[in-house]
Amino acid sequence: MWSVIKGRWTSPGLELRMNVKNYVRFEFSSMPENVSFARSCVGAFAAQLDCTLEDIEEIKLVVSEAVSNSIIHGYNGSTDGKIEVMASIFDNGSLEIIVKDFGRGIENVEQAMEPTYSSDSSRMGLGFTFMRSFMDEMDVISEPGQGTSVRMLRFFPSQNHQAMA
Amino acid sequence: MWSVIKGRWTSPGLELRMNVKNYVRFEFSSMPENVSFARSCVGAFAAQLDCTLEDIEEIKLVVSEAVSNSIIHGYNGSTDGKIEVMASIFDNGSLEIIVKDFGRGIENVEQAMEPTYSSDSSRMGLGFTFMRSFMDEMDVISEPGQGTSVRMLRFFPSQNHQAMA
Amino acid sequence: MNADFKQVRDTLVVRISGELDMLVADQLRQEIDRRLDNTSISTLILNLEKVSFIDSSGLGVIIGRYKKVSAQQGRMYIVGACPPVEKILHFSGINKLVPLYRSEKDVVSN
Amino acid sequence: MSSTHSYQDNDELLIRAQQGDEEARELIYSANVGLIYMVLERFRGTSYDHEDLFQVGSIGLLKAIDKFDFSFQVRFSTYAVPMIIGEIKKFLRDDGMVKVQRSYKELYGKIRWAQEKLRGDLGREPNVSEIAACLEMDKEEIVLAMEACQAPAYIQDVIPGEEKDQGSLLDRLASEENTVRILEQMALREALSKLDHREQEVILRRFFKDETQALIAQDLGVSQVQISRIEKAALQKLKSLLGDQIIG
Ligand SMILES: Nc1ncnc2c1ncn2[C@@H]1O[C@H](COP(=O)(O)OP(=O)(O)OP(=O)(O)O)[C@@H](O)[C@H]1O
Ligand SMILES: Nc1ncnc2c1ncn2[C@@H]1O[C@H](COP(=O)(O)OP(=O)(O)OP(=O)(O)O)[C@@H](O)[C@H]1O
Ligand SMILES: [Mg+2]
Ligand SMILES: [Mg+2]
Repeated sequence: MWSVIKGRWTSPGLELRMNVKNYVRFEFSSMPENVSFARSCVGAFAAQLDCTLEDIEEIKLVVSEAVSNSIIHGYNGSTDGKIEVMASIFDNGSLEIIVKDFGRGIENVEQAMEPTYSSDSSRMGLGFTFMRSFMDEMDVISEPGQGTSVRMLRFFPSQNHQAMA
Repeated sequence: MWSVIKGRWTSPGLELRMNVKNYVRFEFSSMPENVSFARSCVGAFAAQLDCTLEDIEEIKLVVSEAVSNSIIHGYNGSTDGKIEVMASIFDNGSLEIIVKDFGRGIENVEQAMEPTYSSDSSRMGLGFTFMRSFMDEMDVISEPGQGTSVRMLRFFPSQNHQAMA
Repeated sequence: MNADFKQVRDTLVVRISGELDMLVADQLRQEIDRRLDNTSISTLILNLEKVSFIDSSGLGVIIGRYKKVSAQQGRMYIVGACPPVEKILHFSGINKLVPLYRSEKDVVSN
Repeated sequence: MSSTHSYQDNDELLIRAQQGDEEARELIYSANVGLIYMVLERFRGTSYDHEDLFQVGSIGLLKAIDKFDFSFQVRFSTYAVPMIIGEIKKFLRDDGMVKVQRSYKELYGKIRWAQEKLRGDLGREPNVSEIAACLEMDKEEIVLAMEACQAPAYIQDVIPGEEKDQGSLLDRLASEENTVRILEQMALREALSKLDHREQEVILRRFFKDETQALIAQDLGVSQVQISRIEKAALQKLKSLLGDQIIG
């Protein structure tokens, strides 16, 4: 299933870094408790990269936003939805994170991604803006009634890569 | 697939705590880097239980042992095997951890579980002994050529449960 | 994992930091053995102050080095294990073979 | 758009501010300072210092005031929020490293401190959620921060020096003879692996399963004398491999 999604997302730039060095895929229920669990796990996984602690804090932040969105908006707060997270490290040191739910989906993705737009008047509408600010690439694929996938990519040029470049 | 395994393992005592409150399932490749990832994640998940830091250390240890075994023995050190981990918290506060590989399997499970038995002369043969010592229940299901599943259970009576008992 | 080696006469001090699991066990084993094989060492001190985790793979490295050092009539000590690590060392019984001390100084003064 | 916001987009004030009117600049700043708080909300529970983040966020907001262009055709907040986030991001990346590492260390110390304190207060080992509540942190963060073993503090404060010989494995395994036996078994296994198959089988059955030479001979379809010979040769090999201390 993931490979299909990957296929759809493949962009010319992406092909160069398509060699997956390591990956983890996990699945959990849409309980609010799992937000901090999910961000900690992806943080622990990202620690394999040549990155600093604040890079990890940032990764955790974006995972938190995406997973919260799936719980709050995708499943409307119901706790028996399923959320999948896939994190991959590519040969060139980039990290791809995909957060996927099978919930309500987004009608108008472009609007949803606007800073301060929220369908919920009590929220701030900053989630997507954070994801976009802290990651190098972000795409959202959503189908109303089917669910939403957020794919984010961040490039970590390693010390070695830099030296060689 | 997991439910089948659970079915096979169901014991009279287990039925009482069959209500899953929260779960996480994850899958990763048999790379040594992922051992620490796996134990951190299960440790972070277990933090939802009413348990102490020491309990978490023990949980991390048993996950480390089971996942290391899958990599070292199950896949003979090859990094392209797949490992699945499932952790569930039940209503009564018990934690079930299942670590599953699709590797070589174990000929003689009873012998393998003996303290200090190892098929590798440079190892201590303590992995299973640690798992058994730190968890309240442990079962191993293995089929030569098919793989190995280790299921462990630990009961964490919560402060509240204790007070009520 | 990171291992820092320091040799004073025939004493080798290995200061390890990080998590001592299967990921790092082989490398650590090799690095220590290279020194045990190439120089005459009668005392091996493993400083585990900065080790936050150990499992049976790490214990295997320690026991293996103990065997090697004792075969050469040497001695081995572990210093600075933090409580979670110390607990595992006790649990496995390694502390009965390799004495545990708080610090490198404590080994010297004993 | 169903979203309502407590701040206001005041075009006129913005124009005046951009023309150098300090008072208008201040007014527009305070009307939108809520945006900074909104952004900072996301960093709650992280190891960053809020005071610092607020300062940096303010710089972002002021930059947005100065650079906002009506031709963008977006609301001021839509423009300002990414500026604020961008400024904070820059700050974290430029300046964060040492700080965060230090704060991880501090965090570790704090967790240890809270654990000790609660142990005293409660008269038992505190659980993770109690420590988390005490420090206003995520439980998961506590678990992960413990991986940053900061030993010096640990040793002075925590290792009480007493022997903690508890646990079932220890009782079964950790007596000195047992441990030595573990080692011997390891050595023996190593040595056994150097024997040929038939030798291994004879030794294992004779000495580990207590079977008779006659039985083994029958199974293998050879004479008992042959088994005896194999056994003798195998023991000889083992002795030379292991030295005299193990098989006396
Ligand atoms: N997984 C999802 N499923 C359905 N709708 C979503 C999902 N993620 C985002 N949305 C929609 O996109 C909008 C914008 O999301 P964003 O995270 O930017 O803001 P928010 O969640 O509303 O507010 P905040 O993140 O500041 O709490 C949401 O209000 C919601 O309508
Ligand atoms: N997942 C697995 N697949 C195949 N064989 C296994 C698996 N797990 C354990 N075994 C077998 O069981 C034996 C005992 O395992 P155990 O973890 O107790 O000891 P060990 O791994 O050999 O040594 P240590 O854990 O002390 O490093 C192993 O030597 C191996 O032969
Ligand atoms: Mg959101
Ligand atoms: Mg093992």
